This record gives sequence, C-alpha cells and structure tokens, in this order.
Amino acid sequence: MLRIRKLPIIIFALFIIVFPLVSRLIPAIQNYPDLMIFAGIYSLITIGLSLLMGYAGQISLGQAAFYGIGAYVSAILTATYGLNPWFCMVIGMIVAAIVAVLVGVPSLKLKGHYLAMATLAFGIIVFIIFNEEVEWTGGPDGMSGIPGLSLFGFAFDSVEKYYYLVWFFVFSVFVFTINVIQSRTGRALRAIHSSEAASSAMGINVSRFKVVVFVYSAILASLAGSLYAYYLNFINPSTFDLFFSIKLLIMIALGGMHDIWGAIIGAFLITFLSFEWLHFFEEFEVIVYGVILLLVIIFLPQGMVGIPKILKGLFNKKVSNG
Amino acid sequence: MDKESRGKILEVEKVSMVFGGLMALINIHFNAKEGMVKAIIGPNGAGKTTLFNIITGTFSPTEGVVRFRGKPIQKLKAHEIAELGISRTFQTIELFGNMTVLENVMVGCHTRTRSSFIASGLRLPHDKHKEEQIRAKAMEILEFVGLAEKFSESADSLPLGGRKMLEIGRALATEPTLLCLDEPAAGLNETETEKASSLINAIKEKGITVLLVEHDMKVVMNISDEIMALNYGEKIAEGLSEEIQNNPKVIEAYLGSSEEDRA
Amino acid sequence: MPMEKITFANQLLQYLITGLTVGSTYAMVAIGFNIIYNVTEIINLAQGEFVMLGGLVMVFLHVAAGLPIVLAFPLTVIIVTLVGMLLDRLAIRPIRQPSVLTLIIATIAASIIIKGIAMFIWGKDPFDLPAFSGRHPIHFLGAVIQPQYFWIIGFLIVIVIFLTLFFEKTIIGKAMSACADNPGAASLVGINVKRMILLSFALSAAIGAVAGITITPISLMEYDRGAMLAIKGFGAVVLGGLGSFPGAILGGLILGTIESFGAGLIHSGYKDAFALIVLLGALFLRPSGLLGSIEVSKFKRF
Amino acid sequence: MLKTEGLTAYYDNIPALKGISINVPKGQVVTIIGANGAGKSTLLKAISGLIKSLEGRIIYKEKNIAGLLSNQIVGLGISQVPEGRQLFSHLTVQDNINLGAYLKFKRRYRHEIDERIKEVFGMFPILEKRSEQIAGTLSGGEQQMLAIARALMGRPKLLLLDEPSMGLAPLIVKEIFEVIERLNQSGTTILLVEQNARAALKTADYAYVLETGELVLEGSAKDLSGNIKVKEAYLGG
Amino acid sequence: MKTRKMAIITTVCLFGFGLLLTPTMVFSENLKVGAVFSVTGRTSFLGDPEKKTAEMVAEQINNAGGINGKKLELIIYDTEGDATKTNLAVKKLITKDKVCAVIGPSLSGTSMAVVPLAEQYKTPLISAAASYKITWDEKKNKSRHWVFKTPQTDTMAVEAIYTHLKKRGINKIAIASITTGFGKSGHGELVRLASKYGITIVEDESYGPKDTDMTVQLTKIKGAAPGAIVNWSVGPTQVVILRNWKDLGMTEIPFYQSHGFGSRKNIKLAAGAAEGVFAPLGAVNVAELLPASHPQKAVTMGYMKNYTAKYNEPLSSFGGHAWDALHLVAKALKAVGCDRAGIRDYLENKTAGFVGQHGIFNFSTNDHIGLTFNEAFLMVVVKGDDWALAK
Repeated sequence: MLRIRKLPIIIFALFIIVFPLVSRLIPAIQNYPDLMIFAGIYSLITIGLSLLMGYAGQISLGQAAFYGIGAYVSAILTATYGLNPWFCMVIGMIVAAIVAVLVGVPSLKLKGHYLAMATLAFGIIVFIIFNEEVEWTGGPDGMSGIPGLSLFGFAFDSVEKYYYLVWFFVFSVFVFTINVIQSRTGRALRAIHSSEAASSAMGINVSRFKVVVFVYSAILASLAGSLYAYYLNFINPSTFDLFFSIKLLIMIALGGMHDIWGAIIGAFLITFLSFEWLHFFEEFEVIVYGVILLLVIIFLPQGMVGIPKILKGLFNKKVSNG
Repeated sequence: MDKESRGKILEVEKVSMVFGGLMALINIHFNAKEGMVKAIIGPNGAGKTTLFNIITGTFSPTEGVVRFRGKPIQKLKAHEIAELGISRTFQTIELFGNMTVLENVMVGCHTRTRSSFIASGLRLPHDKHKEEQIRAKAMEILEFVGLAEKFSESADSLPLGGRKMLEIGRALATEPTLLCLDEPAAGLNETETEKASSLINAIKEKGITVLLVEHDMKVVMNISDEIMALNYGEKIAEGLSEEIQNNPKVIEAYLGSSEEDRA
Repeated sequence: MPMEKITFANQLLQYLITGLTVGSTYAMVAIGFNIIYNVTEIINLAQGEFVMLGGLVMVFLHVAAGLPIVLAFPLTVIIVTLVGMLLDRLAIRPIRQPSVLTLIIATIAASIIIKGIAMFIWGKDPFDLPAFSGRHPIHFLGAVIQPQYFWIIGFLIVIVIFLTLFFEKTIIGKAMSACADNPGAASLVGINVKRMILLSFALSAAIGAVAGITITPISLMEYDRGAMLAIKGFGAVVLGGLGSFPGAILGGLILGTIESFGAGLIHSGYKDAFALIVLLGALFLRPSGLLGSIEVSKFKRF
Repeated sequence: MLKTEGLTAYYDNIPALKGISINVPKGQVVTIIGANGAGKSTLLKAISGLIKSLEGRIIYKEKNIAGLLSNQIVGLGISQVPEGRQLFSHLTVQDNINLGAYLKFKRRYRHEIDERIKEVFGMFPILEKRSEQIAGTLSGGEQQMLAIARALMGRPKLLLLDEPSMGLAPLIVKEIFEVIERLNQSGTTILLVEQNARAALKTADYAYVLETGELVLEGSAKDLSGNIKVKEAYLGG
Repeated sequence: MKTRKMAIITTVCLFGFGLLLTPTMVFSENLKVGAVFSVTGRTSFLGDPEKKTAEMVAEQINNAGGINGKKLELIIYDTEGDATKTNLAVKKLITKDKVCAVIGPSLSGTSMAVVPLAEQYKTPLISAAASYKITWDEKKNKSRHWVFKTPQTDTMAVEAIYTHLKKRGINKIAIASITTGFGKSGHGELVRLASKYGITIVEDESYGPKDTDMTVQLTKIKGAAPGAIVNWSVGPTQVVILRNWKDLGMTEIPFYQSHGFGSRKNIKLAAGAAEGVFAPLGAVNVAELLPASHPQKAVTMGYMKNYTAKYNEPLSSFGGHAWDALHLVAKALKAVGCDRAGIRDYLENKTAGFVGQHGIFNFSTNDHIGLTFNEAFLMVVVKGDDWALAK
C-alpha cells in the first residue's frame, strides 16, 4: 500500500534548506548548489515523466520538446515583447498543455515501440522548428537577453537565491505528485499500466487519463524550461534535442521508474555525473558513462531506489543462512 | 421504457459480429430479466466471450442493438457502460497485479466517486475524507468475498481461487446492476467451485442480475434460472435449466451423449 | 553558359532517384532492426553503431591495411558480427528483468560505449572508402546515379530475399520467430532460446556491417554517425510495420522519397520534418505500420 | 521411468515444493491432484527444466536430469504441454506443429517428421483444416489440441500434461481425456496435473495428492477415489 | 550469485567514489587560465584542435620559463557543445578555480550562453567562435565590456567571397548551407550582405549535419542556373556536396566553400571533386604559400611545424583561434599579472598589432574583434590536390 511516509519528505526538505549553507563551508563542493539548480530543473521534468512512464506505463521520447516549448515561449515573450516573466511562464505551460493534448490524443492510442517512435518524431519536429524559425528563435545560435526572475523587487540573481526558487518548485511539485499517486487518479493510472481492458471495465476512461498525465508531464517540462531560460538568460535549440529526451529516459531508469523518489535521484545523479564527476575521465568520459548505465540496468533493474531492497535481501539471506 | 422492456434489464437484438470475414456471432437475440442468473453455455469458440465483450463495450457489434434498461448501449465505450452499471470479470483473470488486494477493489470504486486531478494533488480535506469512505467500502466488499484478511497482499500473490474471488469483488465495487462473469469456476477444484457458487447466489440475493458463462454444468445447474446455448455463433437453445439440459441439440454440441461422463 | 539546361521533369526524376537511393540505406538499417525484433521484440538502438563500425573497420582493413576488397569485405563483416555477439552477451543477456524500457536503455548504453571506443580508435574525423566500381556517374534521362548505389540496392535485394526465405521457409527461422512469441514454450520444444538471440544479434550486426561498407564510399563515415542512422532506420521500420521485411523496405523507400521531394519541392530545411509528419500520419491511421498485421500485433508484448 | 527424490524448488527464494518424491513407472498414467497453489504446476516445471533453483534429484532413465536446461530435457524425450497452452500465437498452426519437431528437423529426419505430422493430423483432424490459420485465433479447445499435437511431434516417451481440461467445454474435456487414454495405450507414459480430480482419477493408474508444496497422500487412483479425505477435499463430497 | 553480489557492491562503490571525487584545492602561485572547448560531441572538429593547440602553447610557454617566472596553468573543461555544460564550466572556472581569464568556448551558441557570466563576474573572456554578436551587444549598440574574440566573423568571410565574385563579374548565386549554428550564421550574413554587393540569391538550400546526399538541393540549384554556388558548412557534408556537385556535372558553375573548408583533409576526402573550388582561408591554413614578406609568415609556419610534429595530423584552421586567444592572454598576464580588470584593459588598449594566426589584431573600445576581412582572409583555390592563391 502506498501510504505517505512523512519522515523521508521532511528529511528531504531539510536537506534542500541546509545544502547550500553546508557547501559554502567546503571549498571542494562550493559549486554544487549551481549543479543542484540544474538537477532541480531536470527533476521537474522527470517527476512528470515518472508519472507518465512508471505509473501510467506510457513511454515518451519527446519530452525535450515540451521543455523547449516552455523555454522558447518564455524567452520570446520576455526578450522580444518584454512581457512579465512570471506571466510568460504560465503562458508557456498553457501552450505546452495545448500541444500535449493535440499530440497526445492520437499518439497515446499507439503502443510500445510505435508510441516511442511517434513521440520521438514529435520531439524531432519541434527541434527542427526551433532550429529553422530563425526570425523567432534565433536559430542554432539561440536567443540571448532573456531577463532573470524577480518577485516584488526581490531579484533571484545569485546562485543561492535561484537554488531556493527552483527547489521550492521541485518540492511543491513532488508533494503534489505524491498526493496524486495516492488518490483515485493515481490508482487509475497504475491500473491502466497493469491492464487496459480491466481498467475500462472498471469505468476508467483510459484514453482520457493517459492524455491527462501526458499533459501534466508536459506542463512540468514547460515549467522547467522557463526556469532554465530565466536562469541562463540564454537558450539555443541543442539543449532541447532528441538526446536530451533520451537523457531524461536514462535519468528515470537510473533512479528507478516505479517510484517518484527515483525521478529526483536519477536527475541528481545524471546531472552530477555528466557535468562534474566524470570530468575526471576526460576522453574516456563517454565510455565510463555508458558502462555505468549498463551496470545499473543489469544489476539494479529497479534503479537506485531498488538498492535498499537489495541490501535488505542480502541481509535477510545472511541471517537465514547463518 | 416501453411496456415490453419492463423487467428486462438487458435486451440483445439481432446482434451479429464479424471478425475479418469470420462470423463470430450470427443474429443473436435474447434478454435477461432483472434479478435473475442467466447462464450462457456452449463449446469453446461458440462466441460466448465475444458476446460478453459486446455487452461490456470492448467491441461494437457489426450489426444489431444492445439495450440496457431500455437504452441502446452498443455504441458506448467500455468505461461508459461500466458507469451505467454493467460490470464484468475476465476469462483470463485481468487483475492489477502490481497493486494490493485492497487497492484492486478501490479501483473498482472509481466510477462511483469523483475527484479532480488538482484537488487530489493538493490533498484537499474533502478529497481526503472521500478516500476514507472508499477504503471502508472496499473493505466491506473484501469481507463479502472472503478476502478481508489478505487486503494488504499483492494481488498476484493470491492463489487462483483467491484471484477469481478478488475479480468478482472488484467488479462488485463498481456497484453494478448487471454483472457478467466469464468462467468464474474454471481452474477451481470442487470445494472452491462450491464456494464460488454460493458467492454468486449471494450476489443474486442482493438483487444484482448475473450473466454467467461457465463450462462446469454443476455450477450452471445449481445457480442459473435460465440458460442460453450457443454453437458456432448461433443460438441453438434457450430456456429454463432443465429444458436445456435435455435439449438434444445441446447434448450433441456441448454436453456429450452420456450423462455419467459429465465431469 | 555551355552547361545543358535542366528541365523540371529531369529534376523530378532526379528527386525520385535520390529519394530511392537514400531510402535504400534506411531500409538496410531497418532490416537489421527487424531481425532482432523478430526474435526478441527488442528494438536494438545500437543498430546504427554496427553500420558505423562496418564502414570504419572496412576503411581500416581496405585503405589503411591495404587488404583487397574481396578479403576486407568478409573480414569486416566477421569482425562486426563478433561485436554484435558481444553486445548480446555483455549487455542484453545479463538483464534479468527485461522490459521495453530497460532493454532500450541497455541498447542505448551499448551504443554509447561502442561510439566511445570508435572515437578512441579512429578519432573524430570522417573517413572515405573508394567506390567499388569507380565514381563515374551514370546518366539516365537527364538524371545521374552513382554506380555505388547499384551495389547498395543489389545487396539490399539479396539480403531481403535471403532473409525472407530464411524466416519463412527454414525451421531455424521459424524457431527464431517462436522465441519472440513465447520464449518459455520455445524452450519446451527444444529450442535453445539464448542461442537464437545470439544468432539474431550476429545476423543483424552482419547486415549492419554490409550497410556500412556499401554506403561509406558515398557518404563518408565517422564515429558518431550511428545515432542518426538508427533514428531513420527506426522510422522506416515503424512505418513499414515492426517485424515485416517488405515493410522495412517500403518504409525506408517512402521516408527517403518524401525527404527528397520535400527538399526539392517545398523546403530543404524541413525535409526531415516532412518525413516524420507523414510517418505520424501513417501511424495514426494504421497503428501497426503499413505492412504490419493488426491481427498479429494483438499477440505481441511490445 | 521417472523418479524425483527429495525435490525442493524455489520461487524468489521461497520454497514452492518441499522434498517431493514421486515415481512414474513406464507405460502408466500418473496424476497429481491438489488445491490451487499446492505446487502441482511447479512440479511439472521443475521436471521440464523451467525452474532453475532446485534441490534434490530428478532421475530419468537412471540419469539425474535436475539442472539441465529445458531444451536439453526435451531432447531426452520429455515433452510438456504447459498450463494455458503457451502456443506460438502469431505463427500458423502448421508452424507450431513443425516446431514441435524442432530437434528432429535439426537432425534432418524429414521422413519421420512427415509421418508424424500425418499421425497428429489423424488424431486431431480439425487442426489439419486450420493448418494455415494463426494459432492465436483458434478456439480454446483447438488451442489445447494444438498444444498436445505440438508436444507429440517430439515423439516423447514421457508426456507432462498441465491442466489440459482447464476452461474447456464438457464435450471437449471428454475428447481430451480420450486422447490421453489413447496416447497411453500406444505406449506413452503420462504425468498428468489436473484440477478436475474426478476425470483425472478415472483415467490415471496412480495418484499423488499435493498440499502447500508437500505430498500428503498417494495411492492407486482407484483407492484414492474412494478415500473419504480426497472426496471431501477435491471431489465435492 | 557471488559475482553478482560483488558486481552490485562495485556499482554502488563506483557511485560513492564519484561523490568523493571532488578535486582537492591546492593553493598555488600558478597563473591560472581557464579554457572551455567542445572537445567531444558533434562539434568536436572545432574543440579538438583547439584543445590540442592550447595545451601545446601552454607547454611551450612553460618550457620557456613560464610568465614572469610563474607557471601558466591551463584548466580545460569539455563542453560537448552544450550550452548548459558550458555555463556550468565557466562559472566553475571563475568562482571555484579562480582563473585570471577564460578562453573559448568553441561555438557561437555556447559563447552566447556564457557572455552574461563574463559580464556578471567581471572576468575577461576570449571566445573562439565566429558570430559578431558575441562581442557586440545589439541592444546597447556597443561592445561588451569583458568579451573579446579571435576568429574572423562570418561577415568577413562573406565579404571576402563577395568581393571575389564581383571581381569575376558574377552576380547571380545559389546558397547551400548546413542547418547547424555554423551554417545558419553564415547563411544569415550571405543574405544580409548580398544587396550591398549587388548580388542576387536565386536559390537558397539547406541540409542536415548527418545528411548523406545533397543531390536534390544541387539539382534544384542547377535548375536555377546561378553564376556560382556558395556553400556554408563544416564536417563531412562539405565534402559530400562537392562530390554530388561533380557527379551532377555542375563543375561549370564555380563553387565557393566557407572558411570551414580550411583543412587539407577535406581536399583528400573529396577524392578529386575539390578541384577548382574556392575558399576564403586564414593565413594559418596556407602558411607555406605566403610570400616571405608576409607579416604572418613566421608565426603561421612555426605553429604549423610544431603542431604537425606534436600531433601528427594536418592543421585545421580552428586550432589557430585558440593559439591567438591564449597568446593574447599570456601577453596580458606578463604585463599585468593575474588581475582580471587589468587583463581586460590591456587586451583592449595595449595589444594593437599583435600578429596571430588569423590576422593582425587591433582591439579597441568598440571593436573587440580586432580584424578586418582584407587581412583576415586570403582567397585560395584547389589546384592539383593542394591550395593555391586565387587570382
């Protein structure tokens, strides 16, 4: 039974609050809050994706497109038309939601590899548009001059301030999503994953629920895209390409897809691995990355969230044997 | 509701179904009266499950009309039909294996509750209260089908008999007025079969109409009020249980000649 | 200007020829996907890496080491086949709880590793291979064709005939299909499922190598070409219907032709988008691909 | 012909069979009855090599076959008709039947295979009519027949049948049991797991009763049909 | 079972190891210079020679006794051409590694992603990418205070080509360009400057970076019968399009490549198809063709010899950008030490006449590019599988 366990969530919240303060004291990790901002932005996307893939069982290889839609809507409306960034963020989410409905309604009727290909194609098409519509998007060179965020005169203009802003969003979305999972909606999603025939016999409108989750994941990705654009003050299409969609998939698999915690752990690990830790291996970085991925898939099929269970298993076995 | 429809909860009129040139059902015509147990028998491949799939909205019939309480439903989707009050079990048990026993039944309560995505995400007090009600109702149903003690086990871990009972419980949670049971006794041994029979009787006593597909003639004879026999997609007989049992066509197609051989 | 003027009809013919020839390279990759899919229901996203390896190993053996083509060709195929078998042994077989996602990720991981190693061996520059029968283009009604394309199409036809016969007529081919269908039952009739999967990886790696060897003289080859080829091939295989060999060819040729006409008649920057939009449209109308059987797809897991 | 000695089998480290010793003499029909989840199917799977974590021995023709792979065990002449038929549902009926003789094909006994196909079609004429149809589209009874036909293609000396009558119409059940009897008469040894205890005991020579992974009773089929305990538990009084 | 357990433990340990693997801070007197290049990934053809060159230059400086007795410490991060990664790397260089100045990134896109950082953290940045927008703030209509760049801009290359076309009396051209940043930005300049030179663009085509055939685009161009074709791309496509050009029998139409064609490898890969093709190249690509009197002769020849000796591969024009950038920084460091504001001022005011690989630099308050097209580019033509100066 999925009951909320409050303790880990409280520890999680405390960790978020304390982390920048601690890292400031240790020179070796003083740039970590900066990395954590990206981990947080990715977490927003992976939480939605985890709900879509791990719970509702629908694969999406086009999530980077929604991330990009959020970023570009925010960037164009602020940098070109000078609108309020918060307002643009909301518009970005609305646009992403509309696109998700248009794409999701026909696509989510497809299954397995066909759905994977359809979402992949959607992602590539959106990427091509970002790349080709030079007048709007600046093409491959990207758009600069995107403003930062501020609220009632308080500007989120330092790494730490932005860190708290991003993780405030992540934490809220996380709690919201956990609530959804434990509600009627969450049960319906898991039911669909298990058997579509039985779900519709229980009165669940299968196609509607799939679209709803798809839209939710698109909105979260769009939010993440806006936060990204306002933080970097610059965006270009290659951030939102197919390989990023695949990277998101890897985050989910690495963290563990049947658990929302896995989404955050996966985003965190991939961010740190690809932006910081693997730097040590220089030219071998790619190979090491691939090997780690393969080892995790083989030995931790449940992802990182499966480790406690495996450890428990090892421990129990020892006890029963000894 | 016109006069003719009165008391008939389900009317199937001239229903035919064609799969890629293959006639799975040919001009089927029958109805079920409120509160009765109606059994459908026939050899494998006779079209029984196809008929169930049409009634519960998995397929739309190629031709014909299905009326539930006088309202045509043959064009509706499965989840809409479930909402109207028709529920079913599956021949090849379709439980939500990744969920607990209790959760399976709670999913069954889906149609009879409402909650928006946003409300449940924000965990509004109203929503929280509803969850408690659903839980209580689901436990009640588990009590009824005799699985209350196993509420926290995963559905997949139950033995076959338990899974069959759970499927019935889950179907009951949708508060149906018509329940379609597809081979509830298949794979059960005789004691378990007897339990299943008495459960179906108890369901009937609650006033729920039951449509039953079953091969075990003992079960069929024990609990059904009326029987319809199908063969190669056609209705070959319909009537009270005793009549059907002695119908030569049914014996030839389905039961086999010798009474004693029946298992 | 002394150069002869090109008519619109000539142009259209050239678009068609180019589309078909480019499409045939997609079809080659698509066929590789299908072999593994038919045995395991996995889409092996490292398929593009086999093609890349085929090209680069051939360059190494033929150009750098100076082996004659008749020797270098089979040797390349053998080497890439061994890589394919290693991929199965090291990345696919050890997975205990296979699901679509874990398998997709495993093949992605494998492709990352293969690409990394290729970069390490060959560096980041593109390489060229001499065309099998020279580079003098053949003129045909005002359009031109590279002689190398006849090699590609020739190999494509031979491979398809071979594979269709193999899967339709031989018991080993049937046994391979049976593994995809129901591995448990397959082992109950005495089929060594693991060996069949190994065989499928070997076969599709070999075909990938042939594809790489034949396209390199036209398009050059470098270490990171694999991903793009894999995506195009995946598109072709899905458009044609997973598991169907005629479908793979049809899908590849259609994608190639749409790209070519899209670029020629509408807008070359959006040519990939046109192809993908047609692909999406086709999927929405026929969810199991053009030649994929809806009846059969009901019994498939993925 | 087949003996198990102290056979214990695990599912996820949980024992599903606990020290089972049975004996299947040549030319007989032996049946295993018991409630759902008692471990009947597990026993068959253990014998045919589908379950890997085993303790104890499985002696077939004086050789321990425990731990061999399922495809090797088929080669020794043990075929299983698995529960739920497990056909190659997207291949044709003919392909399913051909694959039943997969090992023979490999050894190029073309002639023998043709003969066998004729025999099998003789036994199940309906399959010959449907030979080009996709197996998944057959009716339940036809699928069960195809599953048996496929297993017979390997000319097994020992046939393991798992719930052959499950979900079948009375007339078909009767037919299936007739087939079992016929097979036995033609010299095939049969180990039968059946929910339908009444029919199973009628056909079998010897029977074992399994409860939660342990043997609780054994005896000749006749004795057991008369046993009060069995009557109460499995024959519905 | 045991190996599996071991492997699980190893996997877990690997992650733990990663966590601990934080570079230890060593307090040093070295002069630190940060560098960010796209060493791997799809644009590695830029970053790879840049990294190799920068490493070589740093080694040479240190072997010659360093800068004022201090060692030049070069900290290089790979960006993989990714804006996010570049942003993180530059922030790390500035705040954690505390470098005196940053050179790179390799791409216009990634450069734009870190320009705000240089301004915000007041650190001199010398980009190795082409776009003029990197140093020029279009909104404020002035040069960005902290940002410089060494490569020629696309504008210069386009001007060089257009000037050459004018000289030959060609005024109808067709454009083909790759859909990456390099191609798009060149394409933009080709279109923008055409009217200024009285040139009409009769056909405008593009293709993807992994395309294997451009026959269709060329066929369309053939139909439009232009006086010349200008192609803007890098990587294998610029070779494939040449082959298609030859196959289609279009050699009558002169073919101009961008300055991205600057490696002899490309001529070799074209397998004969490059004969007669024009390209605007920096002095660095054609060092041996330069007359002895050419001011850049000495530095370009030196660089070419050292590079080919050290790495055993032909020079590409991109490495030269890093050469120029690092030498400029080294010069500034020698004069003012590790003082970020001092370095910036020195670069802007005191480096006039610096002889680099890609020209003679003259930075000023409102020109952080420091080059003009006349000296930045020479028009060369492929003759007998080698470069020759075009007339």
